[in-house]
Amino acid sequence: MSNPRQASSASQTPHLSPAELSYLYTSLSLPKGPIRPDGRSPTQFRPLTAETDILPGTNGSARIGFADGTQAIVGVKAEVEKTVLASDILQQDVENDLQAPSDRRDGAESTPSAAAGGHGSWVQMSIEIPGFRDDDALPVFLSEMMRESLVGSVTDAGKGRDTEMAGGLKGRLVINKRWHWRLYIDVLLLSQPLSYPLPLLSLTTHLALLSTKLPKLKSQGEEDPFFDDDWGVAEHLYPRPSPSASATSSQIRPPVTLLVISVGDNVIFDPNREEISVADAVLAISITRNSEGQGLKLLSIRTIDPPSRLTQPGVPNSENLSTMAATGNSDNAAAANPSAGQEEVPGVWRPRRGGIKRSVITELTRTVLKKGGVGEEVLEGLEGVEV
Amino acid sequence: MPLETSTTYPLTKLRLDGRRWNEMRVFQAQISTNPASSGSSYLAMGNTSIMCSVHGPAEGRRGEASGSAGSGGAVVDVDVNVAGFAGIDRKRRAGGSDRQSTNISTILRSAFQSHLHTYLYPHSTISIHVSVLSSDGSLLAAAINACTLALVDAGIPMPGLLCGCTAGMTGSASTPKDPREDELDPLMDLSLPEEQELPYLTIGTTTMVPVGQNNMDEDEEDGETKVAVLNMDSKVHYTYLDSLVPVAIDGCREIRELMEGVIRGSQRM
Amino acid sequence: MNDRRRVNGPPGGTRPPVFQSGLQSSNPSDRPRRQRQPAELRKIFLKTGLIPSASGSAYLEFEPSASLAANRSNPKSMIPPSSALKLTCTVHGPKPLPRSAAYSPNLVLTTHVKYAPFAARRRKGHVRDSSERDLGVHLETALRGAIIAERWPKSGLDITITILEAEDDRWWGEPPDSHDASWGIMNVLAGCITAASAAIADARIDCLDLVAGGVAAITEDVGASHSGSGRLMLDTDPAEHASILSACVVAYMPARDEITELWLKGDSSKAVLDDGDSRQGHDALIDGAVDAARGSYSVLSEAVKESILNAVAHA
Amino acid sequence: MATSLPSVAIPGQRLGSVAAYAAGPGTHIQQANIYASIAGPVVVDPAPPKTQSKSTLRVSRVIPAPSRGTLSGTSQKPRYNTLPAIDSIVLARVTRVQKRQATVSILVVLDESAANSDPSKSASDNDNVASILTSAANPENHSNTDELRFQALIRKEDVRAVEKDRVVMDEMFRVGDIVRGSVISLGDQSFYYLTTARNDLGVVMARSDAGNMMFPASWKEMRDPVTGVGEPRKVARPF
Repeated sequence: MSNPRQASSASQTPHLSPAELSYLYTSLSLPKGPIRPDGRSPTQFRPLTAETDILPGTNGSARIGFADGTQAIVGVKAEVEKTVLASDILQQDVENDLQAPSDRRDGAESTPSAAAGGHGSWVQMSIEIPGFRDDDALPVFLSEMMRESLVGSVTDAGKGRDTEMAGGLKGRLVINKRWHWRLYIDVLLLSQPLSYPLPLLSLTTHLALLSTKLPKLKSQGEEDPFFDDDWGVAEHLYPRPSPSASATSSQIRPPVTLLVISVGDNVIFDPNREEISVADAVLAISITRNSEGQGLKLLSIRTIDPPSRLTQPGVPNSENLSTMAATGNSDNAAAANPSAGQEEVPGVWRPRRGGIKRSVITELTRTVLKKGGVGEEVLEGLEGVEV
Repeated sequence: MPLETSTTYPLTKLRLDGRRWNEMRVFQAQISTNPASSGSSYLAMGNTSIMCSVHGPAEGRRGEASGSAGSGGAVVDVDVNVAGFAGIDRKRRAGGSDRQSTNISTILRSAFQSHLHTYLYPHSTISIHVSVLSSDGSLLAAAINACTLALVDAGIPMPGLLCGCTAGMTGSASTPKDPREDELDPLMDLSLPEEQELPYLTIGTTTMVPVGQNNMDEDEEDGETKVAVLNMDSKVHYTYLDSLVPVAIDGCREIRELMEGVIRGSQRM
Repeated sequence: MNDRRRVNGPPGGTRPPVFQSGLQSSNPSDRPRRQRQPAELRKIFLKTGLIPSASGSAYLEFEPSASLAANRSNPKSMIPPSSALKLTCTVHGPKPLPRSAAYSPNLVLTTHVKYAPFAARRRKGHVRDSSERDLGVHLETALRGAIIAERWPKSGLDITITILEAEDDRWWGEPPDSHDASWGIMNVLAGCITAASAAIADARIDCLDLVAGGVAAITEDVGASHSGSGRLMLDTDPAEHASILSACVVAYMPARDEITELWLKGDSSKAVLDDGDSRQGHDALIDGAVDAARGSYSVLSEAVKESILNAVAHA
Repeated sequence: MATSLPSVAIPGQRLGSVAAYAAGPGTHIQQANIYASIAGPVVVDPAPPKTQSKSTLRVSRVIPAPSRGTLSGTSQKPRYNTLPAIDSIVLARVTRVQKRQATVSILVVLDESAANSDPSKSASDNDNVASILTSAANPENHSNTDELRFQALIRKEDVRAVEKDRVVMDEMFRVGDIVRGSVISLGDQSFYYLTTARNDLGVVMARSDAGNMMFPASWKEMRDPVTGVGEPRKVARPF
């Protein structure tokens, strides 16, 4: 199994020789556009099959499989839970005494408490990857990354439109002041990941959440909640646009997280395992549709440690120990420490060092966010999936 | 008060989900579901659904290979993972596996270790990964069936299909069976509420595929059936075993026919 | 996950009781306000080489915000003043990898970030929780880009950070659970990065450059008349801002002008920039975080230089 | 040229261009410039005369000792571990002797620069070598810190240069001996490989069965000064 020490890196250290890495890097960093090993264009995604609502025992579920056989299944379960405030009694006083410190943007909400706004901890995410423990760095990092954009996507401009989604996912989970839904998102990867599993998991989670239904509430106001037994009238967690609404008003959808790498001056989307192993920089960018319907909104960016930093360096001929056995002692010391001695030699693989230039980050996000860019393409593709 | 089989069955002669005593739930199965593995299957018995993938026979890890060098055959490695969303309530656990999945994987490992022709693959490992997506009773039986299908898909030789089924009694069956007025019926293929209420057992049987001169001899088939797995965690008076075991074996036979249909119907055959 | 090996304290918060009389005096105007300029950073105390048993170590402390310092010396309400980051970092190694580990041509970095149980308002357990593990991964990413790992084959480096006092996520006078976004963790990460870089330099591990952490955020003013008035602030103390829309941490290497770690979250689209500034919100935010990192770099480089000069003088 | 050099450098500080200097340890090259990669004093090693090479710029890992003689500061000076590299001379303690190999754990990597230059100003980071060795050779002191030290192997064929096939490991090393060896390979995941196949390499310190520190008697024998009993060893030539 994989070495847990290196598991936090973008995936396991690739088993490619320095020569292979160098070849791959050169072809991916060609100035006229990269040549990818599988012939895709830089922004093209791998083909996948998707289905939703596959598990009757869950509130929502989805399965996505890549052609290479990596499959992910996401099941969403919701439980009703009592809203526990850190101090219930104090809460009352605070509400009376403080004239609602205007720390909420919309003045309509008078009580700035979890009871109204929802709490990020109500969404729990756990990722199971074969060969990893639950608390290994990779699953923890992945779930924090996806959860962060899920709870963070507050579509505040709910003016006149879906008021139900006004507080984002968090707000949707509020039943009343004392009760809320708790959402468990369990992600199951069916085989060891062949590439960094982030896009797969994110897309699957997206579809599962879209298909998630909550039973229809029959109680009103601050009553203890009870629900309609008829699953047929259950409501979607992410409400569907009513047929009467104009076609332009698109449905509010969960965010997606895209994986972008930069190699040389090129920007490459949805890298496979080999491509990510020569990346200069790896970014995970979470986006969602802007609440105004058009355009995209950036939710979060995270750098991911590129596995290229852990690769084995190639040795240029000029420094090959076996060809200079006759030379003196001090030269050998320099050769054993080649990074001090030489500038990068073309065609010889060096583990990537250093970070990302700011211009590269700008370019990466621009490619995702621009009109007609990759982000829109992905979201449109997902909207094509029948849920 | 929740409905219970032990109270409603004597009145209606129907189970809670409307089945008769010897009726199985809807059986659905598919093989070659995951191209990344050597063999894979998806199996649903009612609301119990399982995905299973097989890797290997492949070179075992260094430590294991040396340990099993004496046996000279392949090592079967089973890993059972019950998804958090599989049950009615979401299962929370602190990493790793729980008692139920460890138990199932132990039974599966010993069953398939002796069932497969492991001697054909010395110093290698056959690893089976079982993911329980939805659990609604007869989990062990369904896991046996899913593993068999995935192993067939992986092309690993075995003497016959290993099929599992559960059987239970419609009451607690704690007193000796009274042959004159016996109001308890055996049940085939239990669902989760029934499992929680009633005593039940799980049986896995295998039937040698007739070869040679017996090939055409249809009647001989039953004579070749062997019980490979028998697991029972609940308490029942021994006199009722007589009625439980045949029902479970009947279920296994039924499932075997269904599974043969699945294998024949798949495109790879 | 429960820690069963130790006798644990109460699971809830460890806040002292707040009495009615104390509460009455607290009104929203007591909320601490930022008295620094938007681009002005808090002072940082950083010293290396304090832990003799480690091969490298550093201690870092943020100056408490001015308003809070005043509040502390002359308390007007019972609401506890906000905290300021204090953390220690130790570096152990390079040392041999454990026998079970595979051959590595590079230095294998392991990062542990742990809150002391008393570091935050809410007691932290002894077992690392997911946010601590998450911080560890962020820190590892930030440092691995700076370290010249191929000079240390077959060896491992353990970086352990203990957070003695964590940054608050919000003003403590606000009703509990009013915010749940953990903005304080981003300041903590920036501090971790700066301190770890100093400790690595102290341990004489080859680095491309010192790497400094910086935070910038887009905040909305208290009582903003109209929405869409997000202002870019550097080194935000979450207690001083009623509403933080988005925040960003970077790990930045000034000599190469490169970012090794970037973590941005929240809605950065509402940033109001100067006229003629055509950058998008998130770009401005990243640039702001880089400026903040430049500021902490000046402290970092002085601290490293000072420790060297001290060593030379005492040798 | 030398005036532009700072006296101490911090990582990421530009020191000079590759046109003027060659990059030594503690530096790295970025876009034709030499940058410091560790914090420490900047040292220029002049090029050997009558060669074409440039002087080498390096950042020292160690603080230079002041004018010789003052021992006050040295004892508390921190030690910075240097990794064993190929050809570096190490001192190691024998932890296990098998038929084909001896396992040792590396205590000290001797600084090459110090070894080559005149010993009076041995400003190596290992100047408390003596104390390390005496404590290590002390049987009570065999702590379980071996996990924290680099492990190495001396294979049977690497013990001595002559009569390799007649080597009996038990007559070469005993557990607890201190051996001076030279690294021949970084080895595999767990072990470095050492050789003692030179006159100046081999056992430098050992205790006899009686527990007394022995002195070298010949290239293959050490003797107990109290009992007078000799024990076979692959002995390093004393300086």
